[in-house]
Amino acid sequence: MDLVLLAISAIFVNNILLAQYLGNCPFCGVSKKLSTSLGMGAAVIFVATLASIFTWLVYYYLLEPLGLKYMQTLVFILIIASLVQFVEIFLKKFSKPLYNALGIYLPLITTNCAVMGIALLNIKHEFGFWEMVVFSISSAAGFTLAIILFASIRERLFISHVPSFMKGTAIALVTAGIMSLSFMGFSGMVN
Amino acid sequence: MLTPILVMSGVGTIAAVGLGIAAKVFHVDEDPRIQHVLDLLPGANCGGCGYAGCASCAEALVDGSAPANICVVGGLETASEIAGYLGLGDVNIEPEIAAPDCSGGNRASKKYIYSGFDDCRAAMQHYRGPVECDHGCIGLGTCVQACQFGAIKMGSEGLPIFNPERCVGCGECVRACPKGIISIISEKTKILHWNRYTECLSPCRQKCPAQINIPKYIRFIREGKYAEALLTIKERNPLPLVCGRVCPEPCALACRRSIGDEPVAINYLKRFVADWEMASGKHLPVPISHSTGKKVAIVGSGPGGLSAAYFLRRLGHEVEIFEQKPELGGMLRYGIPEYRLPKEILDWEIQGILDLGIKVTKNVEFGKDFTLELLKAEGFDTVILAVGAWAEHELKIEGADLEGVYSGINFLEKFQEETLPTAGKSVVVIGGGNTAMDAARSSLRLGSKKVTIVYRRSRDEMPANPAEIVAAEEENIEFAFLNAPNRILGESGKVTGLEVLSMKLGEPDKDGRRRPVVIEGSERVIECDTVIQAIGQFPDLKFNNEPMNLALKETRWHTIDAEEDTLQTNVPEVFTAGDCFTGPGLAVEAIAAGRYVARSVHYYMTEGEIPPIEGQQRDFIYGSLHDSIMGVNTTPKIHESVICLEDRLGTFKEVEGTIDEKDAQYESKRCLDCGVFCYTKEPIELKMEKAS
Amino acid sequence: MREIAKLVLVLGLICGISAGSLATVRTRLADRIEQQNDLFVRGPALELLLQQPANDILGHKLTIDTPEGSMVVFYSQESGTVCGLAIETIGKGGYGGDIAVMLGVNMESNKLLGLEIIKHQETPGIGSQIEKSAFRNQWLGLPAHGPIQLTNEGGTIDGISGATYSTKAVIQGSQKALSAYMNSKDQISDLIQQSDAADQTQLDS
Amino acid sequence: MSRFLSVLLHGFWKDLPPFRLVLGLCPALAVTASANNGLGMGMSVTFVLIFSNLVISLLRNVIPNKVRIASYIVIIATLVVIVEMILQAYFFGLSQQLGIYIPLIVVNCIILGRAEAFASRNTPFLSAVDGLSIGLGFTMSLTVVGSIREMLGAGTWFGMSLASAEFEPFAFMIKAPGAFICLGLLLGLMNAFSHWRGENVIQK
Repeated sequence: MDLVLLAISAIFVNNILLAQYLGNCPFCGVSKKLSTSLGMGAAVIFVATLASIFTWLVYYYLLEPLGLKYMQTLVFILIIASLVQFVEIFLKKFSKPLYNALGIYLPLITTNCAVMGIALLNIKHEFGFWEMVVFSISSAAGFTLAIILFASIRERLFISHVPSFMKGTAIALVTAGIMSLSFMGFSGMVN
Repeated sequence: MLTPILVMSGVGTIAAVGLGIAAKVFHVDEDPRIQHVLDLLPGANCGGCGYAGCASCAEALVDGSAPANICVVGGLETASEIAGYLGLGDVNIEPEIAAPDCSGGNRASKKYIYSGFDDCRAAMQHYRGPVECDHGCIGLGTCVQACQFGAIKMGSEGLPIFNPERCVGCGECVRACPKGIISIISEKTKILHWNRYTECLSPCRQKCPAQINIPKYIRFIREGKYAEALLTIKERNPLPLVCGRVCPEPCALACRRSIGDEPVAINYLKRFVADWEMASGKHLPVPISHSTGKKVAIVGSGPGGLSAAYFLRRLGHEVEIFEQKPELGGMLRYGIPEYRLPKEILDWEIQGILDLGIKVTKNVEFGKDFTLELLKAEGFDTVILAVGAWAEHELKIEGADLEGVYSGINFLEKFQEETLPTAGKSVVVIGGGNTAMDAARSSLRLGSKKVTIVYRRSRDEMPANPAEIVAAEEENIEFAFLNAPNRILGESGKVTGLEVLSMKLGEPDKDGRRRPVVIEGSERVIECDTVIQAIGQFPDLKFNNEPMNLALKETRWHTIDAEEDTLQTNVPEVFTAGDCFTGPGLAVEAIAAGRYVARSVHYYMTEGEIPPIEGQQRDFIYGSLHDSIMGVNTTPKIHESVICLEDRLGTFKEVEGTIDEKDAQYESKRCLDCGVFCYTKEPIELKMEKAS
Repeated sequence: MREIAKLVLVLGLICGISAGSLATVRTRLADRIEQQNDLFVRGPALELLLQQPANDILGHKLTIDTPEGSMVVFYSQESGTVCGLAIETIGKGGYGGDIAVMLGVNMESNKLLGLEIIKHQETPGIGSQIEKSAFRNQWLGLPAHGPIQLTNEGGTIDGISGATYSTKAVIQGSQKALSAYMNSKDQISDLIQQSDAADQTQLDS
Repeated sequence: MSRFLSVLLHGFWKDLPPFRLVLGLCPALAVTASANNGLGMGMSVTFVLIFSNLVISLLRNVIPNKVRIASYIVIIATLVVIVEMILQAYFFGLSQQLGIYIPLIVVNCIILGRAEAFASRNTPFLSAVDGLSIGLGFTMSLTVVGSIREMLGAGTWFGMSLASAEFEPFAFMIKAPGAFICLGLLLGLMNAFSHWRGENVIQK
């Protein structure tokens, strides 16, 4: 399959957040300010790509030959968790502001189902190496796109007239629903 | 079976080794407390604190640039855990809640009519010309939208109403409000706050030395919320019972209603709520901050000392008062006679202050029984000198040493201590101040038949409270204006008369006061058996010399020299307040100074330096040319009940009574609820007529 | 260094224990999972192709080796004779990935019994039309020697418009199954006899 | 005893996931297309929660801080894979429906969140109770969301047909936008209810 089409499909048509429901906790949590959501998006692209490469290699060169496919979940999450912790240590040393801004969301990337989801989808779709790389980057980019768009909406939402009981996450979810609806419009784009 | 175990262990081992090495290689020296504080924070990463995330907030907490209560999600529990961990004690932990600064309502038009020349430039130059309010609430409820906690509602008058139980003090509404009329305040900031030019300050509030929010407490009275009204007063003035009786009401002079009507009887209302509290028999509880562990010694227990003690105690400090006399109260007790301020009322009020946990040591004299060194050795961090102005000027005239010659304070004090056998049949009081009035009116009550006040200027120049002069006149005290004492006549060591010289007013001096000039050859004798000199007081600072050698700077008026903006003396840990700094003044001024020095001392002890008050309001803010109030019907002011003349003489019964609730309601409705530039046009329906 | 050693020890130990327990559970459940998988994924297709209850057929499972990898073959028996075969293959190159298909062959008449789609990830409404019977019925009765081709390539199968990738993958898969059948007919017969003999001995003993 | 009760009950209202603890949104959105799926997912999560809390609480003093998250997550992952196998062996249909979301229970923030917030600080017994409470609360929520979406989106409930043939289901409800909007509105309703009860809810 064409790599460009794969990328477009992953970013728009099958947006990991709005169509596959993955990565919603950080989506609601970090998307209050545009600046933090940018940082989160960048971190997710970085971690997801790295994690995908590692997990893909481990799956095809270690687990499959040894007949240990059923250990996939266990190994993948261990790799992702270690990777995230590594990124955390690294950021703390070299980019204190980014570390401070992402705060406790760094460990939360571990539990960001988007990262794990991308790794699992790579295997499920039986991608080759380059397909896997493109798919990972573009899926994470789709996440970043959605979270940035959403943060921009929420910054405006913050001062708009919302019934008090709908404030916060409630209206955020409804807004996400509408965004998801509009992303459905992309579904005819790639075929 | 073995393969999976080996594979997994291998992956785990590689991960662990990698992490371990990374942790070593990329090791950052970090305060281990940051991680701990981060664990204590709830981790919502909401940004409500103003930092980018919980991690940066934790860092700020550890390096001390953020207060322990910064986290808006964690609430008090988290705050005290953090404070406890960082060893801050419980400093700074106090709920902060939002409060509006505009009372809104049916406001007067914001421009006022200038009735001078029909010329814009003239109007602009006169005061500040037509002015538009830049404070007022626009009323579209952006703050309601901004509040994530549902703590703000829009009231029927188009003003936000705050629910303190829901407010967490996150400050979103403050940031949302384009007019800056919402502030986040805690009890502590209420005490530490002083009026600023940027605030919307009603005229009365600007004039009150203690800066009591007068429209606010009158509003509470109107609504029947007497406890809230009293607590509003007590944010600024711990002695409402006293002030309700003796304060000459500088605020009423500024009352905007007085432009077209009689001013609101502000002090009667204050006295009403103060007496309401006393009648309830219980002191209303006032919030006290957590203990800071700092100790303050206060020398002197007059209004200044008591007020400083009260506010410092509420700020969480440990306070001890040292008093030279056997009872507390200073001039309030020994200078103000019973008929103006009954001693049992004073006792009750002082007890309320002491019940907050203030220690008292009586009958000790500064410089003799205890010294600054001793106080420091006992662990006091600061000392406040609030010793008042007890030394008296004396006339250097012939016969001043005769029996029957008293000084004013000495006379009142002796009477209070019940060491004065009797006043004479006929008494002459020299001087025109409040002390002279008090001495004269007290003599009358002690049985004197004839009392004369000798004053060398005219009635208009008398510095005594106008109300006092009127009361003295009512009580048939004779006034000998434009008379200067020349010598005191005596026989066998006892006073028989006072020789006076007539005066006339000459050219005004540079202060604008017309100096009296002696009319030569106008001597006459006023027969009397007692002469009371009440011609002025100054602080008694003998402790400054031997044996302590404090080396406090003094001014040429023998008052303590201190920084005007901080009340700190040249000895850094010694502060001063009240008459000993300003010279003799009003009780309410001493009370204000008590709070002012409390602010300085608080910052000095907790932060090491005293921040200046930005834009501190010192002069009256002229709203606009204001020569009429439109749309307001005139209504007569309420008058206090006054006991009849027969009852006054020969007894020390309190002259003025409290107004009743109905009158308080009536009077409170006369308040126009002013801001700087606005007032409420015919604001409050007078449902309750005075007659009914 | 001690610290790192501790990290390694704890994490390695936890991983080892986890893997051990997983492997244990896995060995306990592997057969049942396989059975369930056959029952739910292949069962319905088998019933349709071979017209017998799935539980009867699932026991008749063979694995044959072909040049293109191993394939799973099921067979049905009627009074001792083999009448139908179901061959499962993977069709490469579908739009959403590979498509698993199952082809039924009547061994006696050498005609196709039909085609079933086992697993696919095609776009709903477009590629997923390969599931429709109108499309699949085109395989019914075709001769077993093939070849299976699209009409525009000279064959008999009408493609689905707009779902070229999906159609091609299905055709590729079924063609693979057919060639496997043609090439390994004998191997299959041998295997069936062997397994029958094994069943017989099991019954006897 | 009162502590036990409060731990047992807090998952049903005070810390009801995903509404009160805004955690675990992905499964709440993804698998709630039908009530059955919601129930199945909830039960699986409950199982994992109870045992992960128990094990982590037992090991809480042994695991060094640097590999804390990694160790927790390995434990959780093991439990999840076990659940996955059990589902495949005994509830095959359900396991196919839940698909990729079963391995993703590993990264369900509720589980790691409870491990961090509760199990790493409490005794094994209380931790297990906490897992049970939160898990059942989660199951409840998921079943409710699933029921609503299934009824509106397909006209059925647990597969039983409820509506007459004329009913044209809102297919939108079982798609992604419907999931978001349904959850958002439910959250709003919960907030309205707690406001009405006078609770001070802070939604992170």
